[in-house]
Amino acid sequence: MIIGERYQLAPKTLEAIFAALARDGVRVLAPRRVDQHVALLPVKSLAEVALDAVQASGSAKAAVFPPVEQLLSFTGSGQDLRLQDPEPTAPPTVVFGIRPCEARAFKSLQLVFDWDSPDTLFDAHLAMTTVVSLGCTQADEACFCTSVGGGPRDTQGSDLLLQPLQGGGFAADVLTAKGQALLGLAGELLPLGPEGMLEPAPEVEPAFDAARLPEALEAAFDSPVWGEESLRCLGCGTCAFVCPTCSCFDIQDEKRDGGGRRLRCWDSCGLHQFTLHASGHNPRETQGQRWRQRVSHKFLYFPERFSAAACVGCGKCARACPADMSLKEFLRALTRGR
Amino acid sequence: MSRVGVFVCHCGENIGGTVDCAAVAAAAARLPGVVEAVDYKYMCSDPGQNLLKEAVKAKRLDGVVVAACSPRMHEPTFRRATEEAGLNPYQCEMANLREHCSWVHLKADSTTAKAVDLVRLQVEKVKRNKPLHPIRVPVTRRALVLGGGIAGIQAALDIANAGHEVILVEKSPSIGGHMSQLSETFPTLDCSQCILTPRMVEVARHPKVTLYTWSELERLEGFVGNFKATIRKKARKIDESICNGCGVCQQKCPVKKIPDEFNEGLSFRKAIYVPFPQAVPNKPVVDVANCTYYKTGKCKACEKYCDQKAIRLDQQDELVVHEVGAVVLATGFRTMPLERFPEYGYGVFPDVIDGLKFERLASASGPTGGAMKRPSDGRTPQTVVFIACAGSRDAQKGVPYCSKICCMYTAKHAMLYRHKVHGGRAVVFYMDVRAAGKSYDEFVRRAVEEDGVEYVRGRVSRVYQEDGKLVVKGADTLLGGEPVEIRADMVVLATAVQAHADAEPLAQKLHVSYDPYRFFAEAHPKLRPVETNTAGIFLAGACQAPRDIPESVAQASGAAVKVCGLFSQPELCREPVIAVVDRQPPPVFSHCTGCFLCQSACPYQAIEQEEIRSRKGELLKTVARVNPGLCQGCGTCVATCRTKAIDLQGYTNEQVFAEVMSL
Amino acid sequence: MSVRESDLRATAARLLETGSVAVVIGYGAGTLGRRRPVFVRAPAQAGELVFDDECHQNLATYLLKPEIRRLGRPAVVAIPSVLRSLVQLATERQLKDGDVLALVVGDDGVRELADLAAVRQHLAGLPGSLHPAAKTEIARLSAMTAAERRAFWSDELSRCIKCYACRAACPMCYCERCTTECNRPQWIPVASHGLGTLEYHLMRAMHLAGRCVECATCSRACPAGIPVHLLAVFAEESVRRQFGAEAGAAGPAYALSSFRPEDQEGFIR
Amino acid sequence: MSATAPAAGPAAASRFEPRIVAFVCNWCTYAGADLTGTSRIRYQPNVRVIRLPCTGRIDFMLVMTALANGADGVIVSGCHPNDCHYTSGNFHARRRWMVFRDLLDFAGVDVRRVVFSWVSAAEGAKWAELVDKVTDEVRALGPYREIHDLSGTGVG
Repeated sequence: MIIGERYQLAPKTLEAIFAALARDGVRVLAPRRVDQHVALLPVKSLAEVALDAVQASGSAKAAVFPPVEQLLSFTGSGQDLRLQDPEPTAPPTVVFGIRPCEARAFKSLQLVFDWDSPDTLFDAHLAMTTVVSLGCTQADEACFCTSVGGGPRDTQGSDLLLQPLQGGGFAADVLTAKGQALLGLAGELLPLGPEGMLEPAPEVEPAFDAARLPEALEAAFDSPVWGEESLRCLGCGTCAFVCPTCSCFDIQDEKRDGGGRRLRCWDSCGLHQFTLHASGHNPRETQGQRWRQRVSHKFLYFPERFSAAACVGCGKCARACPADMSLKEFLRALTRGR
Repeated sequence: MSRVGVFVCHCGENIGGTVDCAAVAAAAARLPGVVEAVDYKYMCSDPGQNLLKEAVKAKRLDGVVVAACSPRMHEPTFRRATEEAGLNPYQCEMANLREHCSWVHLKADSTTAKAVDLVRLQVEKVKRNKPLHPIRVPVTRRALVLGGGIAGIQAALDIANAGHEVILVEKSPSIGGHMSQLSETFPTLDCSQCILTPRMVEVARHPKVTLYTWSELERLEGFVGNFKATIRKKARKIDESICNGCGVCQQKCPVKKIPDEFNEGLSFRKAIYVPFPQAVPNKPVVDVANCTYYKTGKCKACEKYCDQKAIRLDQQDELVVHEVGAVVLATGFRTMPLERFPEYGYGVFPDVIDGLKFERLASASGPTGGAMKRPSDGRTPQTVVFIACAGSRDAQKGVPYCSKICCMYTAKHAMLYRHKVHGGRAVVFYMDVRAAGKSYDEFVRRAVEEDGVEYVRGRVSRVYQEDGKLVVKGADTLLGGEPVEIRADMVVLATAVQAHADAEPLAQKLHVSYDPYRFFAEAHPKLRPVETNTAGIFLAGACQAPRDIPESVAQASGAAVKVCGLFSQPELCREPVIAVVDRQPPPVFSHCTGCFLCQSACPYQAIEQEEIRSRKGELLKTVARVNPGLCQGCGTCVATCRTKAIDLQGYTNEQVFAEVMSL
Repeated sequence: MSVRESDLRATAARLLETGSVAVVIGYGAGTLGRRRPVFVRAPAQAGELVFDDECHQNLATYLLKPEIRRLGRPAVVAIPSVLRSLVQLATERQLKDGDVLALVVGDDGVRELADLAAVRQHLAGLPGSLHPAAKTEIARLSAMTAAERRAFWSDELSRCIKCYACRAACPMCYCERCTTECNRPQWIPVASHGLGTLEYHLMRAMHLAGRCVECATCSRACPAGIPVHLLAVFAEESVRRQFGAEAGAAGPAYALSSFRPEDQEGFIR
Repeated sequence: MSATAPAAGPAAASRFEPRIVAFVCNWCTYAGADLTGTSRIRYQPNVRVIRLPCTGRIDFMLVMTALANGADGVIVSGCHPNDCHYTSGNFHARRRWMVFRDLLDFAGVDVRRVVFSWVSAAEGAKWAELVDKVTDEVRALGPYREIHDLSGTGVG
């Protein structure tokens, strides 16, 4: 199969691919239903995958940037202390059925982890991960991919893009060698002929003009709107934890008699402790300041450094927020100059 | 990095015989933070202690672990040694290699391994020890004695004679208590008044004693050594400083028919009165409830005839405040009201009386001048029945406990009666005779053998009236429950001893615990009988349990000694193992959220509120504070605190956590 | 717009008009068909208030937030769990009696509860337990073997990322410094690994025992859909079962800093 | 846990030796354990005693910490009801354990490994029996891997 080509993928064939992956002991993360809730979890077969969900909660970034990751370990104590680097052996992983918006986030993460010295652990994970995104046939109120340069059929960050065909099966766009290899597990496939009609993609109305954001944010720095809009914010870390692009972490040392280890753990700028100083002073004392930091980081500071927004418009933050904070709604209002 | 020294004691063969002490020391030497680890035959010996002291100096140790016997044995020894070496004594901990290891395990690697663990545990702890300093709280050398009965008087005198000021508070118009009502006292039959009155006068005249009669404790704040007592002086309606106790007011008072409390209602008193002739102070008090003036606004006879012009009918209650360092509770007892015993006919038949009434009848200063005349018609009773345990040892209708004094005073009553009415018949119904005490049993024997008192072992089922006689129906259990019926002229009930009705509110006012019968509870039933669980508050007399006079007096002196002991140092010095609530720099101030859920967990009411205010004085935060004077260091509050804002010095979260993690 | 809603809006407008409160904390329309907290500070704004069966979040949580306190005296739209929160928060001295005006929306209109006495009286008329669904689920789990329960929880908690939304949404988790943030010692590992999550959730449930108002707002807030409320509700139930109904949240005394000498257990040797 | 694992003689070298951590109060159980020593009553060496002033001081998190840190069993022991040196610390502790034990069980933690007891200063023999019994029971249950390994799960 050739990179850049579109192939026909019957459900049976896809199941065969899952079987092959299971056989090779490849970790497959996909949207899976738990009670009424769809989360990104390990799956063994296609049947387990919730293909109908708009978005799974939880972030695919966990595949390359685990919530808890060991950076080093040590044994002994006092004079005879020995450090050990972990071997960067990441498990072969397929992230299956995430939406194109979320797939784009892997690029944004790479920008952070590799901008100065490459993060060997992150890179090892990324190298071992194949991203199979699933083109959208539906969108909800929280979606705003089109406002941040994405779309229901965007290919950026994906190795393979699947799109549902009318009358079943998928169209599979091979985007990278990794995608090629994955599809190869199914043996030879037929290119998709003209008869293969894609399910229509949803209309995702642009909610705001991203180009206007940096300027609008600069202007709004001292505006009361931050405090106003974050009154209902509970100050939990959910938005950052479910965000596919958020990459803040906290370093924790866990010591035990006879040794210990150093861990990298997800962190969130929404939490009061995020900037709390040992003295008790907190430069971001109020939730408004934290909300401002979150938004400005994504649409002002990050673009300044990497000339790309740290947001893919997936809307996971809004869906997960216990107080219904909506980035989309806020940015729409902001750019409409309020 | 800490500089800990570990000293492993062989305790001769006691530890060395089972544990490889050298190996333990060697293992300890490898522990991070340990700069010195040695083993020695006897660490507690002088050379052993010197070894420790030298090492502290030479190796500049900041922590010491002595691996030897139980800390309950030698912790003071080694902490002293540590202190003498110039280190804070609380930088020394002990690993218990003897009681907890060598004495309970066989000689084996596993035993030595355990010893190493125990040492590591203490090393991890001591690394986190902080220098602690004994808690010093000032002591106000002034005592408050509540209750002016014989116990209170005795305690007050003992304390005052030791040179300390005493505030003596009595709620009735005169001190003296129940003892002043008694005729003669067992087992010597000497006159109660004769032995009590001098004491009453002595205490009232004592330069160190401030006496407040007709007064009650309003509230008590503070803690051991530092109480603040507010006393309500009820309005006597006279100016005590002017009144000379001439008694004219009493003569002139028109209100005559008020039952006399002192004589147990056997006589009457006026609306302005002195409770009894030997009262101290000998100053009258106006009975506002019965005084014509307060009912009608007219009369003022007393005021008119008082040539001292001492009457103050508009006088109001007054609150006085005293700082005191200790409190003695001597509030005494009451006898059980007998309404619940209709079968005895008390209150129905005037000639069924209780023990105290009999005391007044027998008393030379009583309404009959000591002549044995029964209440109903003043005739001399020819047959008198005494019923013991009226309410005592009766779980159903009375109290389950023994009132202790009844057996003795019943014997005394029967005797006194026989002395006064030679031909008379005295019958005592009893369950057992409990006459444990110096020359007590002899006394009862005398009643039976010399004074011919008849003792019938059995309970009385019922007392009723029949042609002018009181028929007492009972059974003689010694004769196989054979029914006994005695036609008496008077019946005397030995009513149960009870705590005062207001004992409970008082206990709560003072934060002292009390038993199910509302007697105040001692700190330990055997070893701390005159202390309460509230530091600085002591017990004397029948407010703790039924007591007779010698016991009350002994206990009062005991309480007095405790008070004097407390007053013997300029300040109280206590172990610094107490809880503290953290304080942080602004803007945090304290991690305490001020929920005060810890407050009810504290057995000592040691947790107070502290308001943290800005320089401008505006309230920033209300947080908990542990009163170092009250805290005893149990740490219950620490485990209750969700934010870990409270910690226990000597057993801090960091220390204990480190101990667990070391294993 | 339902009658209840119009009454609520009218009441809110009046209260703000007369200045008897500075803000009305209530529910408004949110995204994805959800309700969101709104903070109405002007009579004209009262139209934002909605009230229906979708209003689940325990709004009492907001009463202690400094940002909200600065707004002035609040009225709060009070579902039963909010009322219980008010009582418990007052017991824990986080609110003073009369600080908050509770608005109970019913078909008979809006009842204004100005003080704790009124709140208690109203609560007395309500069923004691607020979360029957949780009870049945607890019963189901209790019927399992310990091993099965362990499996259940390790599966559920494996999704916990320690975002602390459960804590943030909980009206009783108001501590400025949670045990999880204590690092001297580090009682609970910060990491969201198996130990860090189990210890965190056990600690939280234990700290809610005798304080939990059973609103289940914690599990509704969970982005991973973990039924964390079951632990807290279980602990609360355990307190009531063993120490009597009055020992529970909104009762007279905190069950874990009081005792009865005759407390009965069957496991101490 | 410490590097040196106990082993009761070469014969039982292979036998699993549980780690038992005991949290005891200073006035009753610690003194009771001292009495066991002075009475020379033998018991198994698997227990490590942590001394606290009162059972009221024992934070429930300490029990979790002990298990997580490698203990296979935990003993919590203090004064009998009404004997508490601080009058009511053990009563408060008892309530805490009544709820905590319940909760542990509900969360699927093996409560057979967490033993509560009252051992007075006079019950030296009882302490020995208790330690032996708990040691045998926990030995039968085996190492508490489920909890010991928890900090490994979920680490990428």
